[in-house]
Amino acid sequence: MIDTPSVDWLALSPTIALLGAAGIALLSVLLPEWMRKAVSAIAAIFGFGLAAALAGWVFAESATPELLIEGSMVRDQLAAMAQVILGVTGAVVVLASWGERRRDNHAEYYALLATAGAGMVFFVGAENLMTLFLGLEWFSLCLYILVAFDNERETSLEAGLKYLIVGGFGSAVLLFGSALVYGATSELSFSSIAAADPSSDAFLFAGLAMIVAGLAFKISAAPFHMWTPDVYEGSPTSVTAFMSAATKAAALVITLRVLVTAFPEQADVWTIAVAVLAAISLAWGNLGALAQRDLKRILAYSSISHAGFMLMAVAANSELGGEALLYYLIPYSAMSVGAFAVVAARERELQAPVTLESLAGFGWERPYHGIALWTFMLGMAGFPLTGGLFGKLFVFSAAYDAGDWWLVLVGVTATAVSLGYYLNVVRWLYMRSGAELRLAPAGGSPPRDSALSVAIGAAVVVTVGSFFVVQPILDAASDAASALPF
Amino acid sequence: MDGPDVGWYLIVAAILFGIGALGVMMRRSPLIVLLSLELMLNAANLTLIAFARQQGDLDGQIFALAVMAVAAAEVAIGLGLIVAMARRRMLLDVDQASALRG
Amino acid sequence: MLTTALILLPIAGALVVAILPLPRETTAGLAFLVALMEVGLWITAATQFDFDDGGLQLGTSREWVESLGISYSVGFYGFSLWLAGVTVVVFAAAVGYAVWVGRDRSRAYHALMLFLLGAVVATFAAQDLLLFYISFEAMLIPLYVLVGVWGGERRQAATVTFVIYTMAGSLLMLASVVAFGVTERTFSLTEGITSDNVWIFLGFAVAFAVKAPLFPFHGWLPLAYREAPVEVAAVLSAVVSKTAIYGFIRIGLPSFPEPAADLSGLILVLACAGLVYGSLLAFRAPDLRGVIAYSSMAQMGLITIGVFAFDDLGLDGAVLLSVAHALVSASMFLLVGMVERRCGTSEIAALGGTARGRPTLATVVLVAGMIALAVPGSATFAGEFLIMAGAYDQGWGYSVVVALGIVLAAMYTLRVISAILHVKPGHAVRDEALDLRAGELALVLPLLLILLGLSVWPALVSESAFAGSTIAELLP
Amino acid sequence: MESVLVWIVWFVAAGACLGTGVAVVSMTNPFYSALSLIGNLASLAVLFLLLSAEFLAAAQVLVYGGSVMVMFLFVVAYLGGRADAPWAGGPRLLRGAAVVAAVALLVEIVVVLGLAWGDNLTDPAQIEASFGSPASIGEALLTDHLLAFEITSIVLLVAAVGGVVLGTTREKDEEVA
Amino acid sequence: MIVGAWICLVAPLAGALAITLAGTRISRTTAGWISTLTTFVAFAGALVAFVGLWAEGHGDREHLSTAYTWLESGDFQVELQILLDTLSSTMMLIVSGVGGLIVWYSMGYMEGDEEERRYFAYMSLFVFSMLMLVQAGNLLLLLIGWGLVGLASYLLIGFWHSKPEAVAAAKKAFVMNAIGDVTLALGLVLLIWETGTLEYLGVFEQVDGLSTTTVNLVALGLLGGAVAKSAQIPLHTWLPDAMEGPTPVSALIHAATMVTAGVYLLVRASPIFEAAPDVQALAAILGAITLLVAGVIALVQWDIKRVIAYSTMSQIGYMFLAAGIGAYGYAIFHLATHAFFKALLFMTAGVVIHHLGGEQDIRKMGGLRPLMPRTHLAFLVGALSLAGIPIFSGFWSKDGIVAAAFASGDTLGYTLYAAALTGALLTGLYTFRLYFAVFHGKPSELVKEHSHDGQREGPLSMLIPVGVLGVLATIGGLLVIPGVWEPFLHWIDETAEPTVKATVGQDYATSAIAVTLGLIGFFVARRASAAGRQIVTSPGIWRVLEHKLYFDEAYDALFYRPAAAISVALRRNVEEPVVERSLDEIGTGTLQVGGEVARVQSGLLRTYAIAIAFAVCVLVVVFVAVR
Repeated sequence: MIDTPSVDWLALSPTIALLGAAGIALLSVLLPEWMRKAVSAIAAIFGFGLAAALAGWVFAESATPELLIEGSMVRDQLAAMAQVILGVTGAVVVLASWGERRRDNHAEYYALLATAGAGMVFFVGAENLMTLFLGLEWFSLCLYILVAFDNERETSLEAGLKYLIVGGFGSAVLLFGSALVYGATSELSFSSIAAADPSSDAFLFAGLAMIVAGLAFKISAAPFHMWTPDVYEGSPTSVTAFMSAATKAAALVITLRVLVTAFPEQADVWTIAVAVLAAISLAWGNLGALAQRDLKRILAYSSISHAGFMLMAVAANSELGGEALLYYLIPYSAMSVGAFAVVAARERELQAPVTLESLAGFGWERPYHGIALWTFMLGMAGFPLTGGLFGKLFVFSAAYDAGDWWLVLVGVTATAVSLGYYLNVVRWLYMRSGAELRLAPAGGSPPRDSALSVAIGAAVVVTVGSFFVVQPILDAASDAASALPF
Repeated sequence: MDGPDVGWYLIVAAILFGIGALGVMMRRSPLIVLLSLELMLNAANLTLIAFARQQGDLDGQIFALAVMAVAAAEVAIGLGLIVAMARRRMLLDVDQASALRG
Repeated sequence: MLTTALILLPIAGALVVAILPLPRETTAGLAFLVALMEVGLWITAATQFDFDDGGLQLGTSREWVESLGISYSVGFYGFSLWLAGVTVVVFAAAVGYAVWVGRDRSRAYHALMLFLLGAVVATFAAQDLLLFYISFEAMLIPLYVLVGVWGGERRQAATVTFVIYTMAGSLLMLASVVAFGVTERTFSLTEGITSDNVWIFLGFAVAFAVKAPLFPFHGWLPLAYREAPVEVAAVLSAVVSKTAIYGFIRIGLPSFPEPAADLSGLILVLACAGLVYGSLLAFRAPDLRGVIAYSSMAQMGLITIGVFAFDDLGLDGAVLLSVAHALVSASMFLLVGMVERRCGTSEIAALGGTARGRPTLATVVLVAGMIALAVPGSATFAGEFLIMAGAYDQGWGYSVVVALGIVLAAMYTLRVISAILHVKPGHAVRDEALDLRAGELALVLPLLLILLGLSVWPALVSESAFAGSTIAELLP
Repeated sequence: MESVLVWIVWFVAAGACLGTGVAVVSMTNPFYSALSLIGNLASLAVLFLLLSAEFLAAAQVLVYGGSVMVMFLFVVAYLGGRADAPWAGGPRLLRGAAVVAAVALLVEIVVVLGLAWGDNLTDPAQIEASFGSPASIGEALLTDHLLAFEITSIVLLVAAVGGVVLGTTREKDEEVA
Repeated sequence: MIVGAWICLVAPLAGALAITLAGTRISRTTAGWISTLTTFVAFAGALVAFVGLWAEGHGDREHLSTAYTWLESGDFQVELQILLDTLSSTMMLIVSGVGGLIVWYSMGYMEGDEEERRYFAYMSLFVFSMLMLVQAGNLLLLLIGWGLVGLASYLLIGFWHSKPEAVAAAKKAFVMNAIGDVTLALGLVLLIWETGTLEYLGVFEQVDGLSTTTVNLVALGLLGGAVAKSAQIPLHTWLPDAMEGPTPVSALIHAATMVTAGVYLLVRASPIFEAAPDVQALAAILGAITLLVAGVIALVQWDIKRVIAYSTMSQIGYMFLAAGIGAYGYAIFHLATHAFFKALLFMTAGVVIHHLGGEQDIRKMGGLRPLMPRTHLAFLVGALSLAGIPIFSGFWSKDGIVAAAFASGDTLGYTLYAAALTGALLTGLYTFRLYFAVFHGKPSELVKEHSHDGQREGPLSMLIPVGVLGVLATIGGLLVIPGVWEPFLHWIDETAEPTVKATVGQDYATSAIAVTLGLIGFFVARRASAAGRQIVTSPGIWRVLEHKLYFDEAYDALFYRPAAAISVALRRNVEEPVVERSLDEIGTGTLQVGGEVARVQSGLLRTYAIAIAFAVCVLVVVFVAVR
């Protein structure tokens, strides 16, 4: 008889919780139409919440990393912490999605969101090249659909097509790289790859290069980022929020894990490569954002630059770098989701894409949203009273500690450039009168959307809170980073 | 092993990968781009299987099997998208899908 | 505790003002009350402060990020307490002015002003590099909006230029903070850790040079000072610029003794250049604000010379002049605001004889102007004299430049005074414009009275700035 | 003797594989492209067989060549004339860049292969007869790669939902002409 | 005694503050009385101090009284302290006494001016500052007084602020004085570093230990301050312009007190100057040059006050000369008598101007003697005193200086002697040119116009001070009769021991020559006046002199215009294009790059794939190459 391996259900519990939630959401199709949206949304939010809670439990239980199911995945605090971030992000995105004006397919939407979340939650715990690829495709396929979900809107479809094709191209590269690494080491598991005596350096390095490229694609690091602005702009805004925060978080964590666990011997090569990617992302993202008028595109370019910042932490290849990355992810996810949520609010009010011009006077009309967006912009620029400051500080510290002082300077310059557009948003919010608004708001007062307000509030709380409560987060990040063999 | 060395298979796979990549980069019909993507994935599959043979290790074959499923899923979604685009009376031409830019 | 209260009171006040949906006048009044309470709190702090003790006092320290050695650590030295004192006074006057002119969007405005006050005080109290950086940066947030929303016609250009310029400087400082913290494994300033890395020092120096500003980092200055609401310009030139001086004294000298000494020549030359350059431009600036703006730049150059004289005289003079200049510059800007309200412009050519037939305005302008040009016997003179004496230690040439600066100051200040007090009435001056009202006088007069008091007894500041001779430890 | 036979089969299969690959990319009509891909898949299956991957060869033909490509052909047929798109076109620079990029990619991989040739590509491992058999694959799927197996099913489910969501028609936008 | 000195210092300040704070609540006259009375209180205080000092024994007449520490930094500290000694008590008497008379006189002169209160506040401020200057117990306090008198002078010159010339003159005076202030300050800086103190006594004790260079530099700094304050060449151009102020101001500040502060400094700091003999000689030379140049220029001036102003410069030149050769007693003596007769001259000129409704041009005057007999008499006393005619005070003080120059010997001494004697001739010439032009000859239209009124020559408040000063100018010189009775000199000698002393014979011989020259001047002037022509007849020389030897033009071309031009050039060529625009350019440049970046983002899917393919290629190549 075949001995099926024992399954560590605790480690899988966040994934399963989300899959369960997705199942319930999907099954709500069977319910009367008026209930579908509520049931599926509630299922999704509970799924994400439960996943986060379970991940917290896993975190508490996993002081030492453990390989599970024949080395397919790992249960450690790194994965658990990333899962907590992903779970909370997902829950907030569900809240932000509630007010999307969509006539039907609610059940499918939330089910896909939960499934994508499940994929990411699984992905960050991947421990071999196959689960890595499958996890990646798992949530990517969900996202392809979600991006094109507003299929009555051409831009949404266009974004979906672009994401699918370019994403497929990227996956193929990642896959080919994995194949080459497999060929060189005859191993799939990360730790075995590190331990193996590679039969061929050429394969190993070429494969590593392709894996880095494939992951950089998901992180949307330049020059693999070009899909990002288009897809972010075209997607439904809440999906964009999810992608910008969760996808990036998952991809960065797994990048760190792959590089550190599987390729420690090649560190002197990939650290430089990642540092260069970081520098290019910083330059490209910030410069590109300067020329944008559409707020979602601005945020898309900004997310590219943030990818650069976080890659700086990866490039440090140190525990400090790991801590910095994990810390950075928290305020970044909050700010990113929050900013897109505010965009969604304005978008729903105006029934039109949100450009800088359409923000004129917004800060005075809707003080709550205005202050929130202000907070997020300042946070992304690394101003104090937001976690963005500490994120940058830690990332710079890690880079400096690793000897990449030049990268710190690039980061500093990039931040200075980034002020050009972050502050520009604030400028439009407060320093232009609403009379300059070229689009008349669709209705009188905006639709009340308390779910969205809660989402924005949560994002603000995390953004500001992570400034004051640094040490606990850092302790957790430190535990998580120590799961990797630095 | 009889016949050519594994290296020759790999060369075929590499060429196939290149042809697929060229297709993605050259063709304007999304359908053909999708097919080209399949070519690339198949090239990767061939690589995996060749290595599996070389090392006498089944993992590569299992990987390839999973990739087949993924490829199928990708095609399904891609086709769904293309149909949806067609319904919206959008031109099926990737060069025309450039409303999002800048 | 008191220090923390000094920092938190205005910030709490800002929150209250922002959140409570009070009518406009009530909001403004509340903000003014908070600003006055802050003054009271400072006085309490000063009474508890032992000015003969050179060490850190009223200190509080609490771990913040233990693993990196970051802490919330605040406290005052003699000189920083004085700087904080002048800050709260100037802010009280500035907020009072805003109340007087009735700024619109009162809640937002006053919340931002109070927040700014908290940030400036925090900057002067910070005893941790990162805390210093945070408060240094936090000042920019309200300033950006204050200038951008309530400023003059070109406010948006002004505010963008200002913030990007200063941020570029402070980001370099962030890089330096990181480098320092990572190298030394702590961000604390109280542990007496020094670094001999010139590059790290340069990061700080550039940030401070932009903030001060020193030549040639003053690109933001003309626009910002011209376009900001006057009370914000007052705060900007009076106290915000002094954070750079605090930075030089508290961080530049003690933490980087060797680099500071190595680069002192460069900084002194830049400061001298700024002094002469600013004075010359002030001499021909076409508007009142331009004159005050460039004169501020000149004065900041002068103060910097004092700091980098590396001796008792220079440092004491720098602190004394910082305090005095803060008061002078705030009064001058507020007066300009009052003149602008009457004439609608600050073009000197159009303002002739504004003070004619308005004796109160004339007297106040005259007194402020005379102190501004450092007439011997004034507090500004005492500061400048000490700086001049201190600078001699670094080379007689610096003293001569200081002397030149004093002569030029006489030239440009007299030009302004003559413009307002004398000359034929300009086209913007209307006969029906009133003399200074009691309310306006009540804002400027305290500043001037403090200045006169300091003129009678400048030793109050100069001897207690670095009493107990921690100065020896500060000096390289 | 047997070896020569294998060589010949290999040559034919590899040639067909590359030929159909080129055809996929170069055909104007997506219908022919899809047919070429089926040929490609079949020739690949032959190569798989040569590499002792019997189960995969079968799966390739049945699952891939059979069901997936049939679905593809259905869609092409459904779209009819709308499926035709200009061959390539676009800016000349773009075309040139595409060719250069593809060639570069190809050359690189070949160079890497060349570099690795001496390392381990000439001396394959000895394998048992059951290598690649359905039984061995099945066992691996249920033991070492249980997780991968399960995930594959989820991925396929997602694809199904996606197809439904994207293909759903709303009342207002009806049929393609 | 010392209390008297403090009262003397504080009383005028109290007056100034009282007037300022009271504002419009008090009448103009009250303001005038407050000012006058507080000044006389100061005089009383000075008198108390003087008498107290007088009563002290020889050699004990030096008292330092400290109020509190004004400025402190490290080991360096400056106290608010006054030094009461023979020199300062003399100065206190002169300043507060003459000051009190002039302030009193102002009450009549300024009657009816709109802003009288402001005027009296400024006057009191001035008296306070001047007393601070002379009473200061250390050099920094002296510098403060120095600066404050400059301030008061600025305020008072520009008092009539509707006159653009007055405002310009005030600014000029202030800036020139500021130059002097900073050179003085630089000298002090040097002293701080070399001696660690600024207290007179402490500094003087250590002077011997300093290097020659240091002492020379310090002395130069002090001399710079003195030259500027006392309107000596080359920093003299502000004084004639300062005559735009009200006449009593000219009398008090620009004749009797402030302008002589330089002399006071030279005497006060005599130990320093003695240690730097070259600089001291320079002071004497500058004095000599100034007395000649000013005397010559005075010959061509039309403005009654300007003539007197140039004469002031010239007389201060004498004092500088005296201080420069070490005849400190005579320097201060001349300072005192000059305060009397020059104040008298200004005040009588003021009476004339007042009478003629503000006219100052002597070409429009003439024949005033019958109309204003008492004024004429007072003016004549002043003129005779100025010209050094015996009995009158100027005779005793000036001739002593000239004789001392001879006594100092060597080439320099004889040259100075010659210059001083030439100056005596010039003095006679310009003094009587003025006298004849104003009081003799035919009454002009203007005079006739104003003579119809038939009113008195002026209010009592104007005439009494004039009378008092007239008496002082007449008999004030009797305090020093060479060889007979020299109490004044002995008094001053206690503080500043002279380094040169003329013999009685030299004294009287010199007097004979000087008086002769003065009389020659008188007769030449009378003849010229009678003939209706000027003393200077060459039009070329006239033009040069009229332009005051082109000093103003030269300074304008050398300093003011270059500074203004540099300022404008900096703004046009550096500030706007480089500093301000560089940021814009960086900004636009960055934005342009951003635009390019966005352009690459063409929206074409294939571009994206190609970018990825290339990037992968590069990565692979690099990785494989460096593996």
